Amino acid sequence: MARDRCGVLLVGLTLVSMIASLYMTFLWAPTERTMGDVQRIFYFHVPSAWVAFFAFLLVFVFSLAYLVRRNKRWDNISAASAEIGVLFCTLVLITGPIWAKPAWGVWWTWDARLTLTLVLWLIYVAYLMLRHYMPDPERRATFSAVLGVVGFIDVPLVYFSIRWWRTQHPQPVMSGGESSGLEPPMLATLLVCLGTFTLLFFALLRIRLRLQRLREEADEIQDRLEQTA
Amino acid sequence: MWRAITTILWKDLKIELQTKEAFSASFVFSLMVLVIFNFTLDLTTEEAMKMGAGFLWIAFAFGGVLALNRSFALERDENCVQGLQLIPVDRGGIYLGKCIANTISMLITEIILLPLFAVFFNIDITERLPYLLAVLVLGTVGFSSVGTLISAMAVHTRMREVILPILLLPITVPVLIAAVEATAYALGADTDPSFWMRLLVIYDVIFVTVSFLTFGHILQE
Amino acid sequence: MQWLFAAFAVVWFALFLYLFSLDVKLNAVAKEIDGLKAKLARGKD
Amino acid sequence: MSDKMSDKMPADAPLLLARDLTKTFGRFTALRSLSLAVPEGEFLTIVGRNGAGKTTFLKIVSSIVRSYTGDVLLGGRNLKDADEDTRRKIGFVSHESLLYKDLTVRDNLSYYARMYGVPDRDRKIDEMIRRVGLDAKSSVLVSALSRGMKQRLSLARAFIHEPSVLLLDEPFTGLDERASGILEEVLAEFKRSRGTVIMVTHDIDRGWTHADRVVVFERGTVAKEISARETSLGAFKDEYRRILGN
Repeated sequence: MARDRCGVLLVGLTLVSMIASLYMTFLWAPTERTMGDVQRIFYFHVPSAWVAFFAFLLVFVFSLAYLVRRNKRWDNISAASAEIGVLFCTLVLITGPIWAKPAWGVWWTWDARLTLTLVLWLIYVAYLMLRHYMPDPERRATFSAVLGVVGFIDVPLVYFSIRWWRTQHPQPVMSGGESSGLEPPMLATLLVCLGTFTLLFFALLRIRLRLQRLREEADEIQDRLEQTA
Repeated sequence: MWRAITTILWKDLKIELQTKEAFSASFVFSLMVLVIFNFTLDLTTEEAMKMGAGFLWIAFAFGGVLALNRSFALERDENCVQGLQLIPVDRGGIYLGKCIANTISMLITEIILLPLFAVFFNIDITERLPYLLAVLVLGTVGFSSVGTLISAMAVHTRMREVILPILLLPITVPVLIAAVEATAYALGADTDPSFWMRLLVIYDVIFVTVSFLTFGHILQE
Repeated sequence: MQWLFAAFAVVWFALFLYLFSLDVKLNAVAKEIDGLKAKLARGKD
Repeated sequence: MSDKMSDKMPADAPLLLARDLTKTFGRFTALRSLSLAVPEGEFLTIVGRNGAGKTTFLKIVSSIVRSYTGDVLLGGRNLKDADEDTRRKIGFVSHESLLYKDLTVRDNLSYYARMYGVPDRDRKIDEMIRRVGLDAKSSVLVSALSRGMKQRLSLARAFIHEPSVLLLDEPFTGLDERASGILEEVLAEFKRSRGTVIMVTHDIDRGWTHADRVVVFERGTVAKEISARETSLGAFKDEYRRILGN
């Protein structure tokens, strides 16, 4: 019962802060001078990126926990978190070009952050594929935990290599970088949106975990059925 | 531990000498990649100088994937993986033996491929040869360190030939970037490779260590 | 402005799609559980 | 260190002690808090239908499977943190040969002998090759051997490090007459030298021949223990049929 109330509270809070974020993003925040309204994409592009990174961090933490403790719950959380992380990572990769095209005239630039996001997307899509193609649940948990650890340790290395690579292969400099000259109301809007997306992440995670719990329950009943038969 | 490393190494190299499967597959495939690059891009020597490092590492990476797939496929026949699980040695040692064997087998392919590359694209590889060889070794160690670990996972999946490159290539992005940049310097480009060499060393150390520590989990049932 | 709304629509669409797919799966599993429970109850008689 | 451990052990402590073993594969429970003690020198046969947990039990005892709940003590040492010397005591034969088909007969044995740290390796390998009658084939690739020869070589592989506990998983499956003969011979000799054997088999007659005790596994636990010395094979078969029947 307490669990249910907690869930309702989480969803309610998410909805309220969603409305607040929508208001702030579209009506309250001032229009950026050089880019115009398009800059408002920023308010859900950046929080999506934050949620994706946060989700992959959780995958790493719970993968480590699984390797040490071998508790199936940790594996479930890793799986759910990776899936939602990939969802938000995809959103970053879609909203990025939609922003880049009107603002800079190109769909894609191999800038460090965008490229890192793309590589991360590839790593965690591969993670989900590994899970999908592993028939044995126990091996699946162990292997994906190892990959969750290896993949995350790779992140800073990918980042530094891409950043250094960018400095050696200069492309036309994009005017108005993502965080240049952020006015206080803009910052406030961004912070509220970050909060909203984080809440949204946890709400989705709860639903995803409930799905897994029900799945296990179904398997358990099936097991009992087979035993009595 | 030492015993496990040397015995695995001895066994894998002996099998490779007998069958030459990893070598022939990866060598022919890498060669094909180089030839196809030449056809599809039709480069002048100058352009080839600029992009040669990239071609070379694409060829190495694709060939390496084939060699790595083979590495645990041969443990799968007759359930030899169970033999690995039974033997009373440190499993990190088994990893290191496998990793060294894969590195050696990839390096042999690469070193034979190198002069062919020089001939095909009219590139002088002798100018900074020791440097080039150092890059080759560091890059290959990085590639096979994660590759050996993932190859051990991939044999237990459905679609195992496909899953290895899909898992491995994104994770080795830093190695590939660093190796290409450092190789470009070795082929005569006018850049500073010290950052890339450092990155390669760091990557190698991190991933050999992480794989060494986690391989026991992969091998157990 | 239309760029902004395009991006906005994509985010909502993706979110709905994901929630919808979760909902479908949840319903399917719930149904499966009900079916299995009924079977179990029948088996015990 | 190991001397101290054995000092602490009471004299009649079993060589192998499994306590409360539980192992699940996803939704399938292979072992349900199974406990079993095997004294030194005993020949134990485990029978039971498919999926009763027999093979899983052997895999845990041979430390192939390492994630389970419960404990296995071998000579007083917990297998979960067993050192190499403890694990070296175990020999394992299954119907899979665990041989590399692209290595020669001799190299296969040499590989396992090195891994187990067998002293005086070359002499030991020669002896094993002679024992299983493959002298003429020692530098032939395993892929060129017949199935029966492969089985014989697999026996040599399992015995190369002179184990004191022998685990057999359906060892007679697919063996030709000569290989079965050699296996019977080896088992009889192993028993005489007070080696401990745990054999999993479907073949009740063969399993009965050497057994001191027969254990029936059913749904992951021990359903029945029977002393082979106090019961006749016929009586056991009736009992077994009754257990499988319900």
